[in-house]
Amino acid sequence: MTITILAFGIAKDIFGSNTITVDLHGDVDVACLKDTLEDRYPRLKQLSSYMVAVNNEYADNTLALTMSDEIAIIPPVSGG
Amino acid sequence: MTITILAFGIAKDIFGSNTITVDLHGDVDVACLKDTLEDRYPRLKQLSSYMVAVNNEYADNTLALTMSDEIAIIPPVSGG
Amino acid sequence: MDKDLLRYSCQMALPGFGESTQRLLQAARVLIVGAGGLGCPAAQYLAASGVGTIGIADYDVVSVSNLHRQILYDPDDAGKNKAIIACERLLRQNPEIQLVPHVDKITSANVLQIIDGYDVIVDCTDNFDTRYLLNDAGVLSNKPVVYGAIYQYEGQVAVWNVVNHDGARSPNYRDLFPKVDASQIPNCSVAGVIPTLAGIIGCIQANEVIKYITGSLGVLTGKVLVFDVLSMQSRIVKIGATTKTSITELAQTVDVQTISPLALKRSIAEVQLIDVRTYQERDLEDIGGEHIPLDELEQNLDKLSTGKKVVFYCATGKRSAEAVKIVKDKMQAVDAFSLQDGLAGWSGLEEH
Amino acid sequence: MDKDLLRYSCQMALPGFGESTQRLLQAARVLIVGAGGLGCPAAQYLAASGVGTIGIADYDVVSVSNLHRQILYDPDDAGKNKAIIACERLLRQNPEIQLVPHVDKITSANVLQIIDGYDVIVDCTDNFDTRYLLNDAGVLSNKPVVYGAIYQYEGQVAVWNVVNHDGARSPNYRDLFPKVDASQIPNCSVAGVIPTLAGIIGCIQANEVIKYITGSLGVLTGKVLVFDVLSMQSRIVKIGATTKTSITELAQTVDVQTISPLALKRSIAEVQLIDVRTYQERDLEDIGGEHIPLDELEQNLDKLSTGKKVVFYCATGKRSAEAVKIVKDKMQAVDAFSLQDGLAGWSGLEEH
Repeated sequence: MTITILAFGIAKDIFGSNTITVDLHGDVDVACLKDTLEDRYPRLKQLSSYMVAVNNEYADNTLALTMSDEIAIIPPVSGG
Repeated sequence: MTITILAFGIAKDIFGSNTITVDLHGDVDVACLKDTLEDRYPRLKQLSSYMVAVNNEYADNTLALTMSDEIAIIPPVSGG
Repeated sequence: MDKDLLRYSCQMALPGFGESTQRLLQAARVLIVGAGGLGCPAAQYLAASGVGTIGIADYDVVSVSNLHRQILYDPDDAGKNKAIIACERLLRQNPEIQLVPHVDKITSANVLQIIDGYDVIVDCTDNFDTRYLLNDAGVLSNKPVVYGAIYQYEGQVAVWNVVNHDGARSPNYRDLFPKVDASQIPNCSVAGVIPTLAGIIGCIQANEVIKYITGSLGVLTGKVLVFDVLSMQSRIVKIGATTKTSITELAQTVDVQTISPLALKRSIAEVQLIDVRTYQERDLEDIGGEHIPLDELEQNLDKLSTGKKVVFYCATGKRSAEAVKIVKDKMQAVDAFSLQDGLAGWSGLEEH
Repeated sequence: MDKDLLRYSCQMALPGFGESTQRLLQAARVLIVGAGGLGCPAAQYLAASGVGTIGIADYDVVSVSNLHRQILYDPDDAGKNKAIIACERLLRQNPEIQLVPHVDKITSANVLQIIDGYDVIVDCTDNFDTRYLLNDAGVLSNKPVVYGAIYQYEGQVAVWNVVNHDGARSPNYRDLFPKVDASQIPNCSVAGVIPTLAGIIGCIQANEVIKYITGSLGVLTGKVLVFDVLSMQSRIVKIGATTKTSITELAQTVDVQTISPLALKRSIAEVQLIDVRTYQERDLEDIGGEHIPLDELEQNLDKLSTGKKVVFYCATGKRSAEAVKIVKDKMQAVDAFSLQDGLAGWSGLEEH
């Protein structure tokens, strides 16, 4: 399954783009998405935490994903 | 056909609510919607102009409406 | 990096925003019309970001009842011209830029000349007449107008009259609202406004000015942003790529004669006094005179005296100014005045 | 209406916002932590709207390179404490309210005592340590925290730890981000920030404070607003009604050793001096020593001396303190210090 991801904050730099697509296999849930992304972009894992928002709701690891979901990666931001 | 209208600015005062529903008969387009609203709320006509936005696009009088459309009445605003 | 750019190093660190981008801001000339709730924050951030020349136009004076949202002024400034005070304050904040106050009321007679020296017009005004005047002058002079307007908890922002890639012009204010009956839309002093909305919308206007000058993507052309600060929901309504209007001349602005509360008090026995408020408002309190609600005035022009001054009044001076305009248009023989600041000004008089 | 409420008449004209609502603002005590890009506009609008007691906490000094977004300060203020200058300026804007500067650095040792006198905490800080500290202190003290943060063209706003109707607490910062490796996220001086974003987000924070205090609908609890000022798209991400965290104690903040400009001057020949600013800043001016930008420090820890004191410096002492923390965490053998007030403090010394 191919899904499109919107990037925010430092995730834009890490992905090198505002949007990327990933192919997911097996159990297609948020945990699987995070593993796939962190494999491809090790700097994402180094953030320690970042938010996965699915259809504008905070998603925990067990949430199943479908192709029509709007998925955003929103990392923490420190500036003031 | 019953449609729901979101009100902005002075239209909230004119309608007495943030949302209203109206029943439309005959040619169900923006012109028909405006006539129906202006009949029910004469103060709306007195504004001289207001924007009808359908699915977040400016709609002119000839646009046909369907029940699933998101319709907003956005009047002019003068404050600064 | 030049020493004089140290101040801007944190914005020049942005991707795609280097020294040459900062130089675009330094070379830009921006006119802010209206130094009120929108103009104060817009001017503050454009000055801070290093726009080289900022004109601030406002003929009005600082009023205590506007200090809740006009954050460049102190109570000590009450009664002083807003454009002058704003320029003084912002010059202290950024002595490296030019700040130019314009203290004359903007009219159809002077608008083209005033905007001639600027690249971008920022519409921070508080009335429809000046909004249409700036819009039309922007179209006739081929300059973009960064529009902002507020009402209670809601604001609107758009950038009008930008030249598209194909050479055509993007929509302007008249695409959205061809004309407005100003008497039907209450202003901030009647309907109220939350000060933080003015701050948010004024900052968004400054943000669009910076985006336009620096050639950034995402400028609000061909669309209007509608922002609600109660729900924090915003929506962008698409208008289309190209204007459908054809603006070929400026509407003549009408010069409304006003009378101060003190002058009215002294001459009240010799004038025809007319309350143009609604029946409900009239029921609550009045300062005498006849009662002709504004929306019935045109049917009652024969009641106006041509032998003595006619003074209209309402709550704030806004609807009474509309009444004077109607009379000037339909009954030139009548010498009509609007009570300045309306009942609000009149009660201020009573207190002193 | 009382004469003292004239200033607020335009917000009291709002539907549902009368004299009793204004009195709620007058009685409120709000602590703004961080008087920088977010704190300046937030404090400005809370002062203007009549919040009765406003505390402003910042141990840092005004720096020229932050003036592009910290709109309460003039270049003449460089080197002076930000909390004190901000309070002075806002007291002139609204002499009817109390403004209380807090100049000590907020730590795990003093945070509970400092926030004790306030009803609402506004998180306008620029680093993760203080964000977590304020969040946890808010939870332990049962006070809401109005959070704002910015990065380049993007901002976030939320209201943490509000008591719901059922008595449970709404989510807090650790629901969103349980922990963060701060070294992975660049701050504003490295990544850059557009000043108007700071204005928009700071005003939105002030707006949420007003909504919370006045009991308005639509407070951003259980959700976070994410705002992009390039596209002007905003989204509200729902987090849930109730927190899933269990915060029972404060994380201990790391105590950073500092050295005064005078002490450095006397011992400069005997220490290893390291500039941690960016290449752009280094190009402009320096006070000698080696140059290792903060974001390259972890890859260069082997360059640090274990035989003599290591003194880091930057523009204001902030990034050099981060450098000391990194060293304390990864290379305990190094005796690391941060130059107090950075280059600003050093040039103060030269002038005297």
